[in-house]
Amino acid sequence: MERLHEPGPEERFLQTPGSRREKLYRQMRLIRRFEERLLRQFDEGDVSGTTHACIGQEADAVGVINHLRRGDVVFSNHRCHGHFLAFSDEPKLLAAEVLGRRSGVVGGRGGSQHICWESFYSNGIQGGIVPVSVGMALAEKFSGRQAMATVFLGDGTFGEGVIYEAFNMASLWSAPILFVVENNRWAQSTPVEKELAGDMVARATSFDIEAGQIASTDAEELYDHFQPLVAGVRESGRPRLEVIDTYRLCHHSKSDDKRPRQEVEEHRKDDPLPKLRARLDDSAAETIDEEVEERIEAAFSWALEQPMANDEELVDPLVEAAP
Amino acid sequence: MERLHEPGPEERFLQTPGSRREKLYRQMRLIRRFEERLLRQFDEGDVSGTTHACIGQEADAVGVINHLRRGDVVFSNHRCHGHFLAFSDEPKLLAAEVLGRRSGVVGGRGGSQHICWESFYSNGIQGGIVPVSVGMALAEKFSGRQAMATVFLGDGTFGEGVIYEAFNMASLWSAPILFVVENNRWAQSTPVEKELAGDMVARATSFDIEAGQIASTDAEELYDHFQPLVAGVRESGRPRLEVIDTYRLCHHSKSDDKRPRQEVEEHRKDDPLPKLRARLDDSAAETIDEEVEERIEAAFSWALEQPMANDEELVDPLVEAAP
Amino acid sequence: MGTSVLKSLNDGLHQIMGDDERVVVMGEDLLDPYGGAFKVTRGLSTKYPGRVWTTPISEAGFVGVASGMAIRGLRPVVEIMFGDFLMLAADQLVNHAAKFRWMYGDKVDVPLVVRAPMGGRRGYGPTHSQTLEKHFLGVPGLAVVAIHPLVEPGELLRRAVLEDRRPLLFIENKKMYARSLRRAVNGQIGPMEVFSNDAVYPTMTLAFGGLVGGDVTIVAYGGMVEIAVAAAERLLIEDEIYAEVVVPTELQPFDVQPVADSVRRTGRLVTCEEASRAAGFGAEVSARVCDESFDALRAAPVRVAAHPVPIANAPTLEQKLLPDIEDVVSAVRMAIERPDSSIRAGVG
Amino acid sequence: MGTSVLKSLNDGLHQIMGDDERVVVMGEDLLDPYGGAFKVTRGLSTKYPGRVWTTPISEAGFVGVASGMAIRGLRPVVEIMFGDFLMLAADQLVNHAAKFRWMYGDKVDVPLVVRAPMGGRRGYGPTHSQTLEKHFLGVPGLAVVAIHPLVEPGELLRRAVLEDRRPLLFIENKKMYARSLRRAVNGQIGPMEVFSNDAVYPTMTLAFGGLVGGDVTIVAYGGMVEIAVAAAERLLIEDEIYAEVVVPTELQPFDVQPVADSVRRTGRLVTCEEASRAAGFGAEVSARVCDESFDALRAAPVRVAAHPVPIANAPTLEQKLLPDIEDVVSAVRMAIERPDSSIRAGVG
Ligand SMILES: Cc1ncc(C[n+]2csc(CCOP(=O)(O)OP(=O)(O)O)c2C)c(N)n1
Ligand SMILES: Cc1ncc(C[n+]2csc(CCOP(=O)(O)OP(=O)(O)O)c2C)c(N)n1
Ligand SMILES: [Mg+2]
Ligand SMILES: [Mg+2]
Repeated sequence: MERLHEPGPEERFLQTPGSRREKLYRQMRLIRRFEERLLRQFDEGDVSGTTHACIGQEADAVGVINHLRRGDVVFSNHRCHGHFLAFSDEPKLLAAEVLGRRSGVVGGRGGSQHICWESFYSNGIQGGIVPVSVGMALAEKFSGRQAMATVFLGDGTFGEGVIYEAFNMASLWSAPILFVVENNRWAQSTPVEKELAGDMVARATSFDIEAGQIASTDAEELYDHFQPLVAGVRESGRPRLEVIDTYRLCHHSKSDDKRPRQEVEEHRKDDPLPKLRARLDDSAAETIDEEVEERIEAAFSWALEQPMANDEELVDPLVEAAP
Repeated sequence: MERLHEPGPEERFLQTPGSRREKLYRQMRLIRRFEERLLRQFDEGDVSGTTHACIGQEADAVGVINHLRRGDVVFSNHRCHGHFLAFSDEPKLLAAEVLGRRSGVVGGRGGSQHICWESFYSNGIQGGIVPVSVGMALAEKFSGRQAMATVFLGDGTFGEGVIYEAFNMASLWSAPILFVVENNRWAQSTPVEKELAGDMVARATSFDIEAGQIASTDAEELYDHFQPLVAGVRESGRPRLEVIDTYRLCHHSKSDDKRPRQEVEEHRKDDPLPKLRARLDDSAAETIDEEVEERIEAAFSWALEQPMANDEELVDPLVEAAP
Repeated sequence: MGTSVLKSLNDGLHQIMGDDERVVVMGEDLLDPYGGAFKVTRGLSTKYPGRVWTTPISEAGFVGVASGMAIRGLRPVVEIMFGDFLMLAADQLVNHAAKFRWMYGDKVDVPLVVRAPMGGRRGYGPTHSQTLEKHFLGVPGLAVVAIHPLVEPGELLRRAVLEDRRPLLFIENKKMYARSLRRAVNGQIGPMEVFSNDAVYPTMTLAFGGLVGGDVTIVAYGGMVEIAVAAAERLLIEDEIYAEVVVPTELQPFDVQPVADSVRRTGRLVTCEEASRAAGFGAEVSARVCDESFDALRAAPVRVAAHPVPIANAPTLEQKLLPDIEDVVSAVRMAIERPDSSIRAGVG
Repeated sequence: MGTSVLKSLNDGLHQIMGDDERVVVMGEDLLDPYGGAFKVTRGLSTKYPGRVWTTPISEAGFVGVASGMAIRGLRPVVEIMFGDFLMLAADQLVNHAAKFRWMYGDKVDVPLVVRAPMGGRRGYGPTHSQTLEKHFLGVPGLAVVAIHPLVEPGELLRRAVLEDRRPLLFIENKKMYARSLRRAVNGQIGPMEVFSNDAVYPTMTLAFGGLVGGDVTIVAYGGMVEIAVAAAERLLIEDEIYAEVVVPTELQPFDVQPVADSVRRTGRLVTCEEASRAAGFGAEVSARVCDESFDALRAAPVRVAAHPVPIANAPTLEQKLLPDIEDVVSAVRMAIERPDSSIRAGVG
């Protein structure tokens, strides 16, 4: 496995100067502005395919990931920009990746749905990452490392049967894993009532997995909420599932939002960014905003200068990795 | 679809002369002796492959299936002899099938794990039959027929993710289906503690499916227990799951039993057959035993005289069913 | 601008649902106003509210549900949002739907249609761009049909849903949705004459100036058809090579006759598929052509296919690894330059 | 009586686990005293208690778990109880394990071995008798190895688990477990001389009296090897036909060279597989042989395979639909009787 970047998210968070509030805001601002810039580049034709922004859900990423340590595994899904940035603090690499550049996180091969950076992974198939993450958690434990795993999934992903297989094994075998459910009440165009019968927390507890739920877009609240949960997984060596009730303020993937306009507008009052910004003093907030603006600008202009991905030779991985 | 045999299980059960007790016993005796005879034929080399007997679990089949009507769907699994005989009362066809004869239920193509007779089906892949049954239940409802579906699954099958996908859809779409879980506490060689975390009833209710559990090998008790449950599914048009705690007194499949000897012996006291037979008067019981013996003998000697399956021509189903 | 492939499919579905009440449509995000990820099902839920089932994200589960419905008399049409997700339903297709009829002694039919949009060139990356139908070829009991702009896709869908009793994979191509149908005008499509074998899922043969013999047979299906036709036109102009393009619609079971006939006229074969080469459709076509008209083959068949790597997200990389017009042109040149073994001396 | 295939695999696993602590074994019903459905894992849980994970019935789930373990440094060996159930893990293999390395920019390895017992002839019926590896050929990033009695299976397993960094399907054959290894004695196996290409997963070539040229090349893998060898012996006795039998061990990626070399000596090719014919391994072998040595082929290759129906439960029917010695013998006769096209005149 790769050599690890130092320090891990928790250490980095603690070492960064400033109040906790400022730091959380800075991270969220970075995520938000990254995605807004990305969407602009999209409109300018620099991004091919599609992209899934997490606008409105940034507090989840910073609330959870800032408790993770060097070597802890994170597995994310299609909506991974926030998770990745909170974990890596590497907007340049992500910008280059989604812009299809050779210097992207995985050389442009994956796009943001399919990346790997140190112990951070993502994949674009709903559900399948959950057992994989359980295996990663178990491998860490088996190897005597102190690491744990965190996997992010959405409400819609509760449709996939393989996650229940994973819950069962995680519970039977005591995998140190935190299942973080970002319940934004929609799966693509489908409201949660049409996709999910019963209750997510009850589903987890029926596998003898401790589980809870919090309705919040408040980064500080989430940070506090997850601190003991992460510690609990680490100490007990047992799985835990936590549902965050949140809301996506943007489209599902680039430009496909048919949700009732009014519903979306109502949720704007819960936007995690103004919520936290209001608690900062204005000049601190402005400084952060400017600082973030510079980083985003730097990341994207760097990325846009990178050569397009176009490997000189396409080598068959079966041949390349053959014994 | 095929023309239906008349009458359905419930009607047949009610029309058969004798007390309810006698009738339940007669059915169970038929199942038991069928399988014992089958195992003998197996030892004599007449059965190829393997076979899964349900010895010890006969009460489930008769407790549930006698409430089903003409056109109701039953989907069973690898351990389906009891279900099939309770549904069809056709020991000849089943004997011929497992003996690989052309006159078997499906001409020897399936063996008991893979049969179809009127609205009774079985398949040998764990779990996959559950969504198929949900679809059948929905089709009956959609088509305005009054039929419902019943699917049998074991405790071990709770490992397969697809059953949760099926639970979710059954609940969301109100499928008239009864999920009957035969919890015999083992899946092949694996005890339930090693395969199942948490609780089966809770798993179902977490999908907003009403569910319950009964520990019994008493056919009369089960018959009474399932009468309102079957009626409830039919009337509400909603799914229901019911766990029966039972025990398998035989090997998993032909000759592979490594369970603790003592555990098995202890469960013999719950053998559903002596339990019910003790409630009959001796002469009635003897008459039934003899009658069953004759039917079994007739079924197997008929079956053994049938020509081996060996279709004259193996036609490609894609060509045969092409438009 | 003619009718698009998308419109043909959408119109087709509307009509099919109108004509037969047993038809139900099932898949993820199908309800209006969204109307499905690629809009093939747009309007259906408004017009036939009780018959469009938008599903949870449960590909195995809802393919299973649909196959149960099919056995019990309905005519379900399932949409797999991206064909890549078919792998989740593999067990349901292979071990359930495809087997039921034969293993149940021909007692049941499973008239299930599973629509799967396949293919890349849209920048969707490794898990949303694959061409996976090759892995479902050769499953006993499972038919595979792939549409293309030369035969009305909506009409093909109607046949699959209403006339076909077999479980059937209906392969679409995402890039093709926006393309116009290429209907024959006076028996011509562009500069080529077009012939159909008039099967339920017809095989089309395109040739310059009739079936009078050419230099090479190009077999292409689905998303590669347009590319093959463009390559044929270019080969004529640039190299004066006369290619016949044979376009099968039903991949499984596969009727090799139109291909074998063409090879008898041309002596050379190039197969095209968007998936990677190994164990793909081209291998089967080559093997079947050898079965039928080996003596007519003057050189080894050449297979055009993708590089054996996942489909990259970056457009430059994706373009490089997927087969394009240039690849077909080179393959044809290679096939033609191969020494003519029909005039060789004995071997061994 | 020599060592059985089963014993070789079981011994191999014991040694592999002894040699490398990263190796963990996972699957259904693996614990002693049961020791796995076919006893390949017998004794392991007693000897290495913390490293054998008996699983719930969750094929997709535990293949996923194992691939996560592989990425994070372990060497998981997964048993799929019956290879038929691989279809449940198709998404995990195709869209997860096989893709990770390349799509993650070569940053990770996924040294995952998935063992799958395939094949019929034991009366287990439609869902427990299939030969499904053909559906996993041609998946970018996924290696496929099939054992046979000519090369020590335990040693092949060791290489797959300890030396190979690729996700790999390890195909066993249920009927073969009880068979004895057929080790070469003085370079001979029975009446045939045996040659290896000395690859990590070697291809073996068997020939009567050395590689001096024969009448036909028979390619067979896995469970068909024994049948092909028996057919070769019978063909010599009954027809004085000299066959070379080429036995590949690695099916994907596939090294065609030993087959092409043999065809250069014989001019004729017969491929054997236990699965149904369409889009199978034989098609790929034929296409590859055409690529490499078309000019040496004197007649079209012939493919021996099963009838395209599910595997019936009744032994008489099962026997009829699966390919046997007689089928190989007939195919060879057919290949030999086909007109020699190397001496034909020009075509077209
Ligand atoms: C197996 C699979 N099925 C379908 C999809 C297409 N898809 C991508 S995201 C998505 C919705 C996911 O909803 P949810 O889990 O709630 O996450 P959210 O998008 O709301 O963050 C769907 C259907 C997919 N990527 N993988
Ligand atoms: C998909 C799949 N995996 C594994 C098997 C092998 N298998 C057959 S029965 C069985 C145990 C089933 O246990 P349970 O559901 O409790 O039913 P029981 O045998 O106890 O009646 C297993 C593992 C199978 N048939 N299908
Ligand atoms: Mg959501
Ligand atoms: Mg059980």
